[in-house]
Amino acid sequence: MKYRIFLMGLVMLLCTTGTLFADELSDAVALHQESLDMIWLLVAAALVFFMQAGFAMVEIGLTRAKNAGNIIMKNLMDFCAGSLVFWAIGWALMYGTSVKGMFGSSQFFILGADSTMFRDWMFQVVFAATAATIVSGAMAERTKFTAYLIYSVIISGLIYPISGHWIWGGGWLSTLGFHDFAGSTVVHSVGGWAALMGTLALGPRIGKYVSNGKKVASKAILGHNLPLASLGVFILWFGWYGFNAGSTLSGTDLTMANVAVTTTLGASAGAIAAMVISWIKFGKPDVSMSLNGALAGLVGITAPTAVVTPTGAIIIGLVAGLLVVFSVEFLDKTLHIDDPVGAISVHGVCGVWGTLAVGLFGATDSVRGLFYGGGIQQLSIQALGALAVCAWVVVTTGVLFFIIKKTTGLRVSAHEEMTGLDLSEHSAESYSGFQIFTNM
Amino acid sequence: MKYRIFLMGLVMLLCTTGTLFADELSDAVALHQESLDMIWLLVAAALVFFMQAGFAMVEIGLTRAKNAGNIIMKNLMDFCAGSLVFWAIGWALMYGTSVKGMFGSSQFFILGADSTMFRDWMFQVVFAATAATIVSGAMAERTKFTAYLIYSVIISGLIYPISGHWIWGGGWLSTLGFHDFAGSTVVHSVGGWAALMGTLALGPRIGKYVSNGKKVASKAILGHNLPLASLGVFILWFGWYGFNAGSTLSGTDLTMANVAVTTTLGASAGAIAAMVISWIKFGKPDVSMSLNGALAGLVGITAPTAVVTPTGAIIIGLVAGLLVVFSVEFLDKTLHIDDPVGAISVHGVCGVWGTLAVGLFGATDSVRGLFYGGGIQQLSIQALGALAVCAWVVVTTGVLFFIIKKTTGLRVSAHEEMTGLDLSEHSAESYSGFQIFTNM
Amino acid sequence: MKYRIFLMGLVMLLCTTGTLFADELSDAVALHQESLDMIWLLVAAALVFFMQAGFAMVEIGLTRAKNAGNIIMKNLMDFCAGSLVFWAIGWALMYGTSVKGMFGSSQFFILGADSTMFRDWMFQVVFAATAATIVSGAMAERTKFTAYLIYSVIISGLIYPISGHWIWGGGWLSTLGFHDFAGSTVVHSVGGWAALMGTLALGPRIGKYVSNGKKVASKAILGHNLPLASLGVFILWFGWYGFNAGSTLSGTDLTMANVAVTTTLGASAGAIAAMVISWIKFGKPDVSMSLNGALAGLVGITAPTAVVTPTGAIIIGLVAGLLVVFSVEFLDKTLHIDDPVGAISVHGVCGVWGTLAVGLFGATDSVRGLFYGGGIQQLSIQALGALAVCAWVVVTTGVLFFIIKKTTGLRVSAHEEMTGLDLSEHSAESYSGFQIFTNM
Amino acid sequence: MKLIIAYIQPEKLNAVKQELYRREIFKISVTNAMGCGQQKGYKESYRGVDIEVNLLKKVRIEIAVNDSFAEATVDAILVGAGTNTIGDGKIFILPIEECIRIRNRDTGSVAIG
Amino acid sequence: MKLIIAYIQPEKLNAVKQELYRREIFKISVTNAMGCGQQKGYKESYRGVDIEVNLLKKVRIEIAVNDSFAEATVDAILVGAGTNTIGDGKIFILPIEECIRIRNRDTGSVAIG
Amino acid sequence: MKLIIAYIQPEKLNAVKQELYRREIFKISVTNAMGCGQQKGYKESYRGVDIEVNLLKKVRIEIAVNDSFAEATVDAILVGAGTNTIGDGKIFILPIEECIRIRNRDTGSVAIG
Ligand SMILES: Nc1ncnc2c1ncn2[C@@H]1O[C@H](COP(=O)(O)OP(=O)(O)O)[C@@H](O)[C@H]1O
Ligand SMILES: Nc1ncnc2c1ncn2[C@@H]1O[C@H](COP(=O)(O)OP(=O)(O)O)[C@@H](O)[C@H]1O
Ligand SMILES: Nc1ncnc2c1ncn2[C@@H]1O[C@H](COP(=O)(O)OP(=O)(O)O)[C@@H](O)[C@H]1O
Repeated sequence: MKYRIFLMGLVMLLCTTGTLFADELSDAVALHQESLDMIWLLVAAALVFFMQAGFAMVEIGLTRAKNAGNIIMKNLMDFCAGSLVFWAIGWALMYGTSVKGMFGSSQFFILGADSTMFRDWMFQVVFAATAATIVSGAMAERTKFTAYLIYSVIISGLIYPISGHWIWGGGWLSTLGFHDFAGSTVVHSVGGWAALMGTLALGPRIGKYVSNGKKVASKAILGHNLPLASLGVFILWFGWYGFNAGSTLSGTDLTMANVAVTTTLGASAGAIAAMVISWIKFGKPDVSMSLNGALAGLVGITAPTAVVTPTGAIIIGLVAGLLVVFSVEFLDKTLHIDDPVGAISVHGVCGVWGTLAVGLFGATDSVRGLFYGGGIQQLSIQALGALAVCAWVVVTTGVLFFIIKKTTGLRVSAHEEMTGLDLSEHSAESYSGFQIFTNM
Repeated sequence: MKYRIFLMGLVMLLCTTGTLFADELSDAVALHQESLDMIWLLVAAALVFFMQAGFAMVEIGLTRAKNAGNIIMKNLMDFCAGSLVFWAIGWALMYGTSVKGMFGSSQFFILGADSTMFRDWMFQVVFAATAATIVSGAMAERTKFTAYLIYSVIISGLIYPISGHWIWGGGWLSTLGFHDFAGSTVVHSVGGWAALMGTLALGPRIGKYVSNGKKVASKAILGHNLPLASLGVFILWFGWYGFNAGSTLSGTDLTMANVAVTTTLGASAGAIAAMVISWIKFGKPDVSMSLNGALAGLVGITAPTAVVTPTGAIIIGLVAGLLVVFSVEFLDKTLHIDDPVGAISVHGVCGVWGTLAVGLFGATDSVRGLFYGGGIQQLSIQALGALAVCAWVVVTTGVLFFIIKKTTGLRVSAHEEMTGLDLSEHSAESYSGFQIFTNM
Repeated sequence: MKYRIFLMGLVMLLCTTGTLFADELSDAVALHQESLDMIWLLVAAALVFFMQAGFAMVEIGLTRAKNAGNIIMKNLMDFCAGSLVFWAIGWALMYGTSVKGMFGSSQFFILGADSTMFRDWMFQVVFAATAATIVSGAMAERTKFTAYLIYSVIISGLIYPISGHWIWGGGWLSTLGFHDFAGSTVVHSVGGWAALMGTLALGPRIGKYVSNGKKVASKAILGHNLPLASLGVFILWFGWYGFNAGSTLSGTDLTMANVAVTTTLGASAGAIAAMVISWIKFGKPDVSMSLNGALAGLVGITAPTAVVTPTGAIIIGLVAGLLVVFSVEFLDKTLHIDDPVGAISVHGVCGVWGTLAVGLFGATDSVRGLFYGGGIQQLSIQALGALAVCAWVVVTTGVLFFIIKKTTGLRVSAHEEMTGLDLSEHSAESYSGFQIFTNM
Repeated sequence: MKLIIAYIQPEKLNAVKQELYRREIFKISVTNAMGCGQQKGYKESYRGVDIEVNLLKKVRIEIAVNDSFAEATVDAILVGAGTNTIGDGKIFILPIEECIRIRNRDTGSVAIG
Repeated sequence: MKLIIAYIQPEKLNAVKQELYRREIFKISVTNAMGCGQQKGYKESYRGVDIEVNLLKKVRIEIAVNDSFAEATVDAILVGAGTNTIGDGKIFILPIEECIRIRNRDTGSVAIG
Repeated sequence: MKLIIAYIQPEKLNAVKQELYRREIFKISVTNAMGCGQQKGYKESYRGVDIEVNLLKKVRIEIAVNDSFAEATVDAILVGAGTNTIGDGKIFILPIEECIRIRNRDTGSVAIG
């Protein structure tokens, strides 16, 4: 009996300490899981935040010196105002309890957030700001600063979160199986189409299109600081590793390596394609086009990044680089739409391309594209999503810019534009002391 | 008996393999804990290191072209010299065995460091360098380079570590319950007050204050490169995610998400407040003030970042943005203290504000502020800490600058100042070939 | 019997649940191990990618305004083309199955890659691009763009991977015990020697060496944008934390802290040494030399970073800073080799120095240098490796540049050089509107 | 021969060039200048401090012409740069004693065009 | 009418402007220039290589005045820019044959002021 | 006294300076200019859109000399800047009525050198 009790005791002890020990251990392991997600998402969020600097530098570099300070203010303020409004309502509309798959409706002011929700808000707010900041480039050098503040708040707080809800917030498009890994549509197309509507509402910069009797000639208005523009592109590319790889949303989803590789190859292919095409078409490898090509490749690979092979990524990038050159030319020379930095082509056109590319090059079990034996099923869903978001943005921003135009006004006066927005909107000079020819 | 032995054996085996297995597992889990801390702190340290670039760009951008090279040298060298002196004595004074809570006294040359201590030194050295680099901005465009080297070494090696010991090194203020999460006081106030003393010792730049008979008029001396200044602010903001969120000092402290969110909202609110106030006061939204506002919000949220709610963070940021505009104006127009980049206002004034804000908006169990039902207990400790550090820095740097003035000299000659420090101190030109009006 | 069965059952149960539980747990722990490696390497890879921006800014800043756009194109395209070629063959030659320790021979197009291989490719591609981009700086302001594209593809795709295989791919040097932790030889020397051969093949820029009768005088051709150059150095330093600390290749190798510390101290010491020497030699602390000094320190510490003490790191950095000043002077004034940014001295000379320093300052059990009681064993292996790689690169790039010279041509015409490569190679202007004196 | 110096608003340079082309005057030199005239300047403000900017950006044109072309040149500038507003600028006419084309050392009237 | 051209040290521009204002001369044009005179330049060094900088930064002033104002203008420049040191600069006086105000096509003495 | 104004190719500035030194003419002022002459400009393209650049970068030289030095100065410029190609530039000679050295108020021929 003694012996039995001893045996039982031994087994008991074993169980208890084992369990105790295992409990501690499994608690630690669970915490590590959360920590890995946390670290990964926060680092990624910081990288995506840094893309604001990239956008600012690209836009400054590709426009004229007399508007640089205004561009700084726009890029700073769309993030600042955008983050407050995304805190107040944007997050709630995007990720709150879904109302029929159309928009979220809870968690305003992210009330009651725990560390997980704080983490997710942090990662999402930097995406929301990106969508708003894209518009800035296309409307550069002639938009009223107050008008800019108004529409950028509305894009970050209303327009972006609602279509975002459809795709990432559990809304109707996600239910259909629409796949947009890191936001070719959610972020870039939204920005691109808003940029298109804004540019249409604004009209071209003075001196951009000159009519010699019957023919309208498109004139080049040179960017004033290519080194800054290139720095901006490098910063954007750098940040894109957070943008895409961070969109695994988990620190233990090892496909993040896949994502990083396809992102790298897509961007590289985009830059090369744009350079080659510009070389063929214009006789010389164009600097700013090649920079745009890298961005085009990045935007294109953003949606399919997690579901394509390296080869797929390269093809997607090449097409994006090609598209961006033709699109920039078509918008400028044929449609006479004046987009100083090429935002509509880079983010709108290549955003759609990336979205469709999922349906063409998807190579995983769950997302299989046309070229990988998946039929046109996925492709049609992708097309539907791209279209729906396009329609949503075109209509809402159309109304938005119309109202702004009729109320506060959207565009500065011709004199203010000629003087430059730095002086007219901020009574500042960006390069005090430098001798700059301002006759253009 | 056989049976018993068999049973015993079985249990034994179970124990042994279980333990063995558990040992391996728990070793792995322990290593992961260390690795998470390690990765988090090293990434954060790299981000904080990058803030050196931010400080350099802000200071370059907000001063004149003729001094840009000198500013580069100062910002490079305060880190380089600072890191060597922080290796030799700074770390020891800050984190060595405490002598009556006043200063540390061991681990000079971080002798015998293991990977944990290497990690912590790495994270701390970038903070020490930040404190020193703040001073550079306020004293820009007129300080002798040798004098700069001397005082920046002494700040990183002596002054910063000792007050740092009080708060972060287990010294007397930490014993009292003083809370400064990421360094509003430890880093920013120290930099800010040293900047104030330096500016007082130096006097204003030539041409900054012009006396027309009896009234002294304050003249604007324009910064020459706002795009670089804005890039600097974006870099600083980016690095601040390492500065604040890294200050959890642990990769598994999930409050890092909370920190990232309040940091974002505080900075945004600061920029908005500064823009709005400058708009109201000066008629136009001022670019460089808005940039300062973002930094003010960041400095303000640095101490309370981990213990406040998002709403608290926004209020703290708004007040910081407001404070920075009024403070810059007050220093310039009333006190005639010439601080080219606004370092005293951003880091000194808003550093104190952030420190006090802990006592007002603290919303956790351990740190509860006045507005969250915590009485004035915490607030008084915060005030005491802010005051003590201010007194320490004012006295020590006061003596330091006095000695420098009497020995090597603190300021370049009027002719050197007019020529610019690039030529006079480094016989270099920063923008060779560019036509720059240098008559100011 | 009942009792026995009960006991057996109990033990069984214990075994099963324990095992089950342990299985889940150990799976989780294994995943965490992989995730830590993954996160660490991807973050490090992103940081190293960002060094491309650093190289671009340094090279732009230290050359003339009329070539800035060309430099942008080179730095963008060497990464883009390099990443495609490293995908196609570079990786395979470097890390594929070794053919007698000379080169790899499998995994072309990284076919069949899993997440681990994707991760490793990502981390390695950014290193390959670094080697290529180094050459760009030394050959700046006079190289044909097409020639540049050709040779940078061949360096990234062939020359770099093969010598890389010897050291990091399991090749003959690694078998001998050659230690190059993060690439002083693998990356920097390769870049540096290729730069030397390129510069020799090209000849100096027009106006660099002027012959007054019999004596050849070396003329300074000033860089046009020191602020950008300094930004580049800060970016490089920032990225170097990924370059060196990431080279632990594991997120749980805690020596990464050691690496970060020695990297910091080495760089700091390098900058200080270069500043002091330039001060002594030229009478003033030279800005661009001090910047070079920081880079020299970084290159020097790259090989030994994981095996030296902080004190060792400081000495290595000091010597590197000293070497870079003397080397720049010697190349320029004695050999009349025109290296606009000092790439040969920084990467070639200090790369060799860093490689040898392993054999002098190595302080671990496995790598013990001369000064730490290890005899000359390690030192000789290091010397052999440095020599072998030098020979390999000098011969292959020598042939390469010779062929390019005879076919497409390596250098632009004198007229194109005087006009500037921006106009002649890209018909673009980098600073449109700015008044720039271009008579040099 | 005359040297015609004109200060005009920077944004009028293109218009002036076009008017000159119409009158078949193809030679012109341009520099960046800062001017102070009846146009009173404006107030910038930087960090809350007012800056009185009374040196405004102008473009300085120099055209050397034979006497017979002087009137047409002046006319082209007047048409191209004139907007009837303060700040339009000024034209000064100076005598030239000699003109030499560096390329072929032509001198006088033949060199100027 | 005279065209008064002066090269002065950049940092003296404000002083010269003030002296001109005092004498009620409000019109002035300024350009950036590089000059080489008795002031011998200085040595910069860049990466250890000496650069002999003998083109120093100067400011070039142009003031067109009626003959009666010429003396006052020269005096203002002398007072504003003179420091008795090498490098102070030079004043050149050239004849103007005609002056036209673009805005209203006024000519001659009335246009110059 | 004469004011010699020359527009030359930017890259010829050093050569011109050397030729001037040889002839012991040490005083010279230089400005950045844009010129339009027989050299027809070139086509840049930016983002696929052609830009006709017909204002080319030139350097503008001003040298004030005593009458006896005028020929040597012109000769120096011709030798230093001449390459027999279009775009070489022009020299204009204007009369100077007075010259004053700011430093010591010297006037006339003695001031110019
Ligand atoms: N007397 C003068 N001397 C030199 N420059 C002058 C003179 N008068 C005018 N200018 C130049 O012409 C520019 C335009 O003159 P302003 O008086 O503003 O024009 P307007 O007479 O059409 O109002 C000035 O900014 C200045 O550069
Ligand atoms: N003969 C001249 N021709 C053209 N510019 C001159 C002449 N003499 C002087 N200058 C200009 O005036 C500036 C000052 O001349 P400098 O001889 O240095 O002054 P100072 O005679 O007071 O010593 C020179 O840098 C140059 O720009
Ligand atoms: N009549 C003129 N008036 C003003 N500037 C002129 C005139 N002719 C030539 N220039 C200046 O001289 C430069 C060279 O003139 P250009 O006709 O190209 O030289 P070349 O006669 O040697 O071919 C022009 O770019 C312009 O700046």
